[in-house]
Amino acid sequence: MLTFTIRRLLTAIPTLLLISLVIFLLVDFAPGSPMSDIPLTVPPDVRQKMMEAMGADQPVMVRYLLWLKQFFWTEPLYGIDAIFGTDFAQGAQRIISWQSKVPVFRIIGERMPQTLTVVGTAYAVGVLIALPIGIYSAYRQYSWFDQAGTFFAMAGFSVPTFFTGNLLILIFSVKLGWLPTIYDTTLRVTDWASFYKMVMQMAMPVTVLALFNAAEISRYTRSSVLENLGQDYVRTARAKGMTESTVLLKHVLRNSLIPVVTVIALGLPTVFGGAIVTEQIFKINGLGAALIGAIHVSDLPTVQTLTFIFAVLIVMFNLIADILYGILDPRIRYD
Amino acid sequence: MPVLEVRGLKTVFQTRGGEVHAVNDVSFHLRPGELLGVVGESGSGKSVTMMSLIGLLPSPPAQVRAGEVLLGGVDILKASPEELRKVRGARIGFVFQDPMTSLNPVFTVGAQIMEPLRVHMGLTKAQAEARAVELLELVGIPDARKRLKTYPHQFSGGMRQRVMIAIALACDPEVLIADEPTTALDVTIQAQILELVKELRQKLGMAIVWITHDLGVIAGIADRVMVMYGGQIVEQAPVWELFHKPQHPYTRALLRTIPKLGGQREARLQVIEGQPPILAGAPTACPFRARCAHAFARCEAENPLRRPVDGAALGHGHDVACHWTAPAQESADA
Amino acid sequence: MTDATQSQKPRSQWFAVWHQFRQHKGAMAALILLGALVFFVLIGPLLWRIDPNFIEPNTVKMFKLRNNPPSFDHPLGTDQLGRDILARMMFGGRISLAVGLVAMLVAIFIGTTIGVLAGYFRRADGLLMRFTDLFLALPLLPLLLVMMMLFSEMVASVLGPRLGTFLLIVLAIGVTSWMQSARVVRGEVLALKEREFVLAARSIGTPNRRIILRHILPNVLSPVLVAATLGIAAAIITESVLSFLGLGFPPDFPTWGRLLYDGIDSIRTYPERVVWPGLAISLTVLSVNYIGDGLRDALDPRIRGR
Amino acid sequence: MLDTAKRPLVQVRNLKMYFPIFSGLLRRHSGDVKAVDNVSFDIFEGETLGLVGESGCGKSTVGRALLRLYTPTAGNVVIDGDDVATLSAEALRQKRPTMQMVFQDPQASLNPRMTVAAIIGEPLDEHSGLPTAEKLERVYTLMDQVGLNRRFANRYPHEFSGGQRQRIGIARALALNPKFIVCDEPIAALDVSIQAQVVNLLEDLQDRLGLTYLFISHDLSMVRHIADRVAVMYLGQIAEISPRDDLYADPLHPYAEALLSAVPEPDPNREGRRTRIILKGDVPSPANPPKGCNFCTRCPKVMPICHDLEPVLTEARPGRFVACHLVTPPQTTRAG
Amino acid sequence: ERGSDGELKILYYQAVSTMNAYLSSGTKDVEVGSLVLEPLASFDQDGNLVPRLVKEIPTLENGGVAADQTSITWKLLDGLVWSDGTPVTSEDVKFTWEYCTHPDGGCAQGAKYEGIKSVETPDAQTVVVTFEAPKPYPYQPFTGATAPILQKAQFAACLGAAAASCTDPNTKPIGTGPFVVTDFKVNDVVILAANDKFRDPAKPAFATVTVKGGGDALAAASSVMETGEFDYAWNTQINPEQQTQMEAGGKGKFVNAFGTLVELIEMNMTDPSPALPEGERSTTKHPHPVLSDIKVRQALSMAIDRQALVDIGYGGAGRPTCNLVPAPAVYASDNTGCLKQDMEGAKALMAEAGWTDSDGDGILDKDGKKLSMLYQTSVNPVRQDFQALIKGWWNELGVEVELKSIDPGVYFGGDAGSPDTFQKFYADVEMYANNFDGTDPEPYLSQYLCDKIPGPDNQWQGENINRFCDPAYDAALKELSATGEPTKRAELVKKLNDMLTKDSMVVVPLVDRGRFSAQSNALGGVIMNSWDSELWNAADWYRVK
Ligand SMILES: Nc1ncnc2c1ncn2[C@@H]1O[C@H](COP(=O)(O)OP(=O)(O)OP(=O)(O)O)[C@@H](O)[C@H]1O
Ligand SMILES: Nc1ncnc2c1ncn2[C@@H]1O[C@H](COP(=O)(O)OP(=O)(O)OP(=O)(O)O)[C@@H](O)[C@H]1O
Ligand SMILES: [Mg+2]
Ligand SMILES: [Mg+2]
Ligand code: NI
Repeated sequence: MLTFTIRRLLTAIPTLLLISLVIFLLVDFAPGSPMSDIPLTVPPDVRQKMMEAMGADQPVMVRYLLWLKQFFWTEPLYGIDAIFGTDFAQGAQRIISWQSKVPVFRIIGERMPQTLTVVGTAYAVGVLIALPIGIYSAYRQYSWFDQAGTFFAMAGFSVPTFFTGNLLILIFSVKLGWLPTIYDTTLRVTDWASFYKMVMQMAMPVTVLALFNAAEISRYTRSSVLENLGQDYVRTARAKGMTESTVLLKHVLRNSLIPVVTVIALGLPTVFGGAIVTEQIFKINGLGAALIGAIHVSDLPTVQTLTFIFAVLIVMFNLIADILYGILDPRIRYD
Repeated sequence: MPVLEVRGLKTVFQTRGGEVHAVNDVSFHLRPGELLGVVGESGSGKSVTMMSLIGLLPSPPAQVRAGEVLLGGVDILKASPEELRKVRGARIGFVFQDPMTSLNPVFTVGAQIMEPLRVHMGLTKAQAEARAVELLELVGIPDARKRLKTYPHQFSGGMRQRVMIAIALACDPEVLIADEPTTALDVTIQAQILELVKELRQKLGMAIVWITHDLGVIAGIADRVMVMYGGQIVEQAPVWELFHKPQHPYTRALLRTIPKLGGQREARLQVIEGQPPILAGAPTACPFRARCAHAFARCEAENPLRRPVDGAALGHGHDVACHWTAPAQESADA
Repeated sequence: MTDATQSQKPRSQWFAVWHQFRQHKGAMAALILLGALVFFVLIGPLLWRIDPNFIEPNTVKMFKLRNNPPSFDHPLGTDQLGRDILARMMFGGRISLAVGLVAMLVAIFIGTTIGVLAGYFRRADGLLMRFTDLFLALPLLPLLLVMMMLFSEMVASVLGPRLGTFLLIVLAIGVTSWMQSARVVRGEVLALKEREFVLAARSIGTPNRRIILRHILPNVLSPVLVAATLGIAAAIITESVLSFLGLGFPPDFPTWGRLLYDGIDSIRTYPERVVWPGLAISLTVLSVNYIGDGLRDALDPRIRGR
Repeated sequence: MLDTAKRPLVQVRNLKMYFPIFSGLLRRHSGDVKAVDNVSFDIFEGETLGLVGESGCGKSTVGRALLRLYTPTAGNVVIDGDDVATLSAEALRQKRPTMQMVFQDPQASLNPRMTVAAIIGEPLDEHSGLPTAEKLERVYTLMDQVGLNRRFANRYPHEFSGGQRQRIGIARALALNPKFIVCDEPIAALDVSIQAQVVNLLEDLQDRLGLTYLFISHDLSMVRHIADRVAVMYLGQIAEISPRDDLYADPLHPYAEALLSAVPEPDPNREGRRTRIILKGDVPSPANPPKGCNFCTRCPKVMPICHDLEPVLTEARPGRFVACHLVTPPQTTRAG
Repeated sequence: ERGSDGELKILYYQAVSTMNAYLSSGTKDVEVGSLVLEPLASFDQDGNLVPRLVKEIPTLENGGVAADQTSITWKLLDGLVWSDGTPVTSEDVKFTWEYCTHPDGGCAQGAKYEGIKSVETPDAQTVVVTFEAPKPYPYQPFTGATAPILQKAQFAACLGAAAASCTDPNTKPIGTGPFVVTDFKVNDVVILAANDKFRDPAKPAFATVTVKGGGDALAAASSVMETGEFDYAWNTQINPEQQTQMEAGGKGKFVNAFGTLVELIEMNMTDPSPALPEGERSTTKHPHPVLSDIKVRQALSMAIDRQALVDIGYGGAGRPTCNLVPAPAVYASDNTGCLKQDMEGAKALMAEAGWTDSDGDGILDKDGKKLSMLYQTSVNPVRQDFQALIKGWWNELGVEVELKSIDPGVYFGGDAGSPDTFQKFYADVEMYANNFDGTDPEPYLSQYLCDKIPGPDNQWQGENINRFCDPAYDAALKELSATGEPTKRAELVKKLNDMLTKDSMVVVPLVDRGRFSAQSNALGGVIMNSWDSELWNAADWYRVK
């Protein structure tokens, strides 16, 4: 298992380098320029100067190599400095956002908490509602509960989050006035009152996202449980005189979760990627919003860095899913 | 008094294509310490009969329509699901056909053996573990304590089947039902298991139902044999009787089809032509009539009842369900 | 023998498929529903002959026509420019349904091809799966922007602006959404490849290409169908996002996705503007899903025989 | 069967089939599963060679390597004059019609989504280029030959019983008029009453078409019935090859003896009397076979020499080849 | 009393990226920055300069502006201190100039400091700005929210290439304004506290300010007018129905001020045909086959009902206009000829131009060519409605119209590689909004000079979007830049405005768009200002109790 992991990590390096290059070229090649949100009142020669100051006029390969160096060398040094109070970086140039002139990693640091809390909670809640629904649907296949579950899951897929999000806002904020529409990223949970506030502001985005996630995962769970219910070992467990709940929740579930857990693991990078639409609707300003904002103004360093981190996460979680598979299923042995 | 007595069992599957009458009016009994062999071709209802006994059939399609299953004199078919559950694994042990898939791949062997011990006998973890080691040693798995912590996939087929037997024996059941326990195994391993069962019977003295299609296996271990065809018991006899004085045309044909290791080699194998019956609808005629060399008009009109051959009470000696009477001198022993 | 030879004319298996399909109540209901939707968008405009983009040029009259509630003249009311919503729904449905279906086909085609190749040819596996990772990691928006920039004029000059845009959108959506199905198909093929009937085909001397076409592909149908039904929903929604970004159809082309997006803005004042397109999309997706379910059963001879 | 008619159709020489094991960081080749290790035998034209042995001993691998479904690691397989082990891809394709295979699991070896006609017709599509009508006619002829009703042509495999499915598999194998058919446990998955039908069919076909079979099975009674000569395999190697009757009457190799003794007899009298040789322990892993004789870990008659020296298959009695130090004294083994 | 009114919550749906106006110049950044950093003088709601850090506005009369108009002298207030307590000196002002004109700095407000020869500091409170040539309007440097004064001590290390890496100064600048930044989250939220060193001890009334970003205009308006979560929301440009509905809620009101922002259509004077080789499309090499005819342009303009556009798209936030320069009042030409739609007149003009519907298909043609226009703009709901409406009117006129909408990031991005930028203008007509900074329209009008035509040779970077080129216009502009006398200047500006609009119709102004923000009823003291930052008088804002 260990050598498998190491080997996969080693092969991931060239893959990721290639991915980073492709992303860089792609983002660079895309139309649009970092000047698009500069007012038209700013004359062309000034725009030209601003581009030069960002280094945006350099050849693309030069910028790519610089980014590589910054990402893999300078930024880790700053990371070490931040943790140990050393000064290895010695003021080397960090990756700086073209739009805000702030180091991209600072932006990521600022945005990570809200993305993780909202999208992460939503994912967790989604999984927590999806599992029982999926299990019960399979256990009572073709019952009305199962039919309703199918319908619910399909509706969850087909209704976009911008619709459900706005609907919730209209009902719970505008009409009823119960919940805030704007997410306060500066809120720190220190006591019950602030915890209550946090819960209130998370309620709607978490609901919207959780429903969306739950729809998909409940489907996977259902089919996986269905498959396992027909297995011989289930009959063995019953023949041993186990209660139905033991049979279902111990024997069947453990096996059914193997594929589901990997699906969940593969879905996790999206948690870090943020939920672009939902973040926008509820003004959460997480990583998703950062990425989309940066794309809109062609803030190449930010787009590149964020996207590359997502790529790393995707590759990592692919690996984690494989390893999880190996851990959960004793039959699978890597190497 | 028999440990297990089944009377008039009837099991039906509700399918999209209509009802499948998989078990029709099956009655038999099992004496303490006896090994009852059940043979019959695939689909004849052997497994369904046994699973009906303890409610292991999935309930939307399957439905036990009629019958009594008396375990120690008490009808367990009328028992509540919870009571039935307490019978399963504790008083009736079950070994299934395919050792590769019958064990849960994600739990250790030890955990799976200990489960019934803890549920039915209320043992502590340590006690259960000790008993599990004992059981594994009983079924001949060396180094048992270490093996408890391994997973089924680390065992060979024969060892897995032994584990299944260990699980079935865990709570010292009165009855052990083995549904084709060696079909998937190699001859050499099958020989090991058969040897083991003989040994265990002597040691533990429980009653066993042994399902198989292999007449050779039956010949080696059974006391009494039941032949099933089309969801019915067509013949029932002590093992020697059955092999030497088969009465039912199906039994006779079956005995002829198998090549023998010893003796003369046949130039050509005998076959039973035709297809097994489709079990749709309650039987009104003999299920074997279409393939029967001796079939006559009555076979079409009426489903034969079991009748004693040797004068003993029905179910205790040799009986057959056939309208045709075999000539006395004829014997399958060539 | 003679009567036997007559009765074995290779009978159309589609008949059997259809017969089985009809057994599936949900699928039949869904088929009827989808049929109704298709009828609505295809035949509807022939019966309801109002130009979906018609705006009354006389401003005084136009102002009277704006934001009308449902009436006899406009069964679903009119929008903020006095355009007939029913006509827009019908016209928009044509595009949305077409985009959804074709884009899904494109995605499934790419996904299946890559999945099959990766699963079947060991050597290609690593490379193709890394390729899939790459696509998963690529940011969608710049990718679409680049595609549109590079190809829109070229395709438009060859196929004309309408068809060109359509093709490009469909390709763009397809190219960016095949990864999931590729993964699923690959997994399935890896297992299928070891099945004995594939070995049997090899022992006959069937070349790989035909083994794939004849033995592998028909057997990965069911995961592909699942991916396909989900793909339609995703494609319809993605199209609306594309329009929203100006990457889709010209702004005077209503599609369900765009109507939905536009409707969101007036959800407070005229909630029905969201409901109609939302309903249409959801119904399409639901019915396609159920049809997929039925089709999966019907195409599987094992189930069909029951 | 006259001695003069004996012409080897298949000659296998030193066939090895190793499945490599890769391990470590760099996926280095660190060992092999020696599924078939140095196997040689002939199959004569028109005869049936039975191949028996425990599960996992390499029977199927031999069969598949013979047909070049696996590319052998080493050795030659000469079938009807051509060395199949080294033929080029296209030449192999041309050669395929002469050699065919019937598979163990009739369910798994038929594509569930193809009709019977399509399955049987597939080899014709690939090799004959017949027009559709003729092809269909040929399919019907084949179905007649294997005793399938022509009306079933448009059915799917799942609509058949196991025996019928196996007939479909056999019809497919016959489609191209092969000379040599590898039957890989063709009856293992079938019900007893149906096994007989299939075996009879195979025998009839052999008589009518002059086929040569390699009949793989672990059902020793059935092998006794159908085979002319029998090879007993253990852990990738051949322990004994003998004419059928000799083997069953007097197995020379201890493994063959044990194997035969384990077969249950459908006769309570004899079953009661028999003494079985119960082998102890498990089969060693083919990735790590024991030193010396393969069977030395379980052999009831094991001698010290067995742990050191690998016995070589030699003709111990006329027509009987055995690899055992008991039978063939050590001086004739490889060490000498 | 300072800090007595608690928290002020402001929503900028486009979130703040930086507090340093010299690095971004996005309106949102400039305006929020103005809470902290101040210029020497700002503009009031009427566009008049009012002193901020200086004692008075220098003029010719008071001698602050040299008679030859080549220099201007500013006198800083006495006792002025930065929020860190150090005194504000003329060195800081001079440094600001150096900062923005550093060649490697990429200063976004470079235009404000153009033409300056030197900035001298005779004493700590006096700043003398000397120009290279006489400046009839010498107030560009150091005025308005776009040209605030930076603290030299804080920014000394941030000159030139280092500007971008000065994260702390850029996000938490030390200023003289009523507030100081306490927390800054990029593109998300800025939290400010009252500046205890602010020169007016009674102000500001609010103790803290939260400026939150995210969402869109509708959500922003809703948060003030419907849910009451915020006190003030910037740029709440929503459609008129929603305006009325939200105002009916009674929680707040919309505030509005008209400035120079005009939604307009540009007519392409060059041929954008894709048939032309790349590099010649939309260049002066090929005049537009149809739009070169002034009658067509006029007819197209006459077919538009500007009032209807306002009623549908802007409501209170806009008004119809025929001018490119609608304000300040002195410069606004009194031309109203276009306000009334005249479809018949338009049709007549078309006929006059030789366009008739000879085949009766409803589309005009001439010499066998149909009259068809490609009409592009950026993606924006209002603009798409405008496109649909105008297409309807032009169809009525007999013109076939094809619509195109482009992602704003691409459209306004100016990427020379993209075919879809508004500068490239690969369309017949295009729509966008334009305005000018401050009150002086001279640089704005100079965009339409012949030598500012975008083309491949200048990487499509010119500002003369419609490729209008008239020597008379160039001459009139030259005269304007040499004229200092206000009434004369006003006349010239009007003339130039009319040359582009009424006389030639190369620019078709549609709507004069105001600044339109939402204000809670609980907030007092807001005076909407379209000439400077909207938050220009945030120090005077207070809580209505
Ligand atoms: N779930 C089910 N639904 C419908 N019919 C069923 C079901 N399970 C079993 N049957 C039918 O019941 C009959 C008896 O099946 P059973 O499994 O008891 O046969 P068997 O004698 O055990 O055969 P085998 O030797 O193959 O195990 C068969 O005809 C089978 O088709
Ligand atoms: N593709 C493969 N890769 C690695 N090892 C293999 C492969 N195929 C077979 N083996 C190994 O080779 C050995 C021989 O396998 P084979 O299938 O030939 O046995 P067999 O005698 O046919 O057994 P059975 O009776 O179960 O069919 C086994 O140990 C098996 O695990
Ligand atoms: Mg069974
Ligand atoms: Mg095999
Ligand atoms: Ni955009």
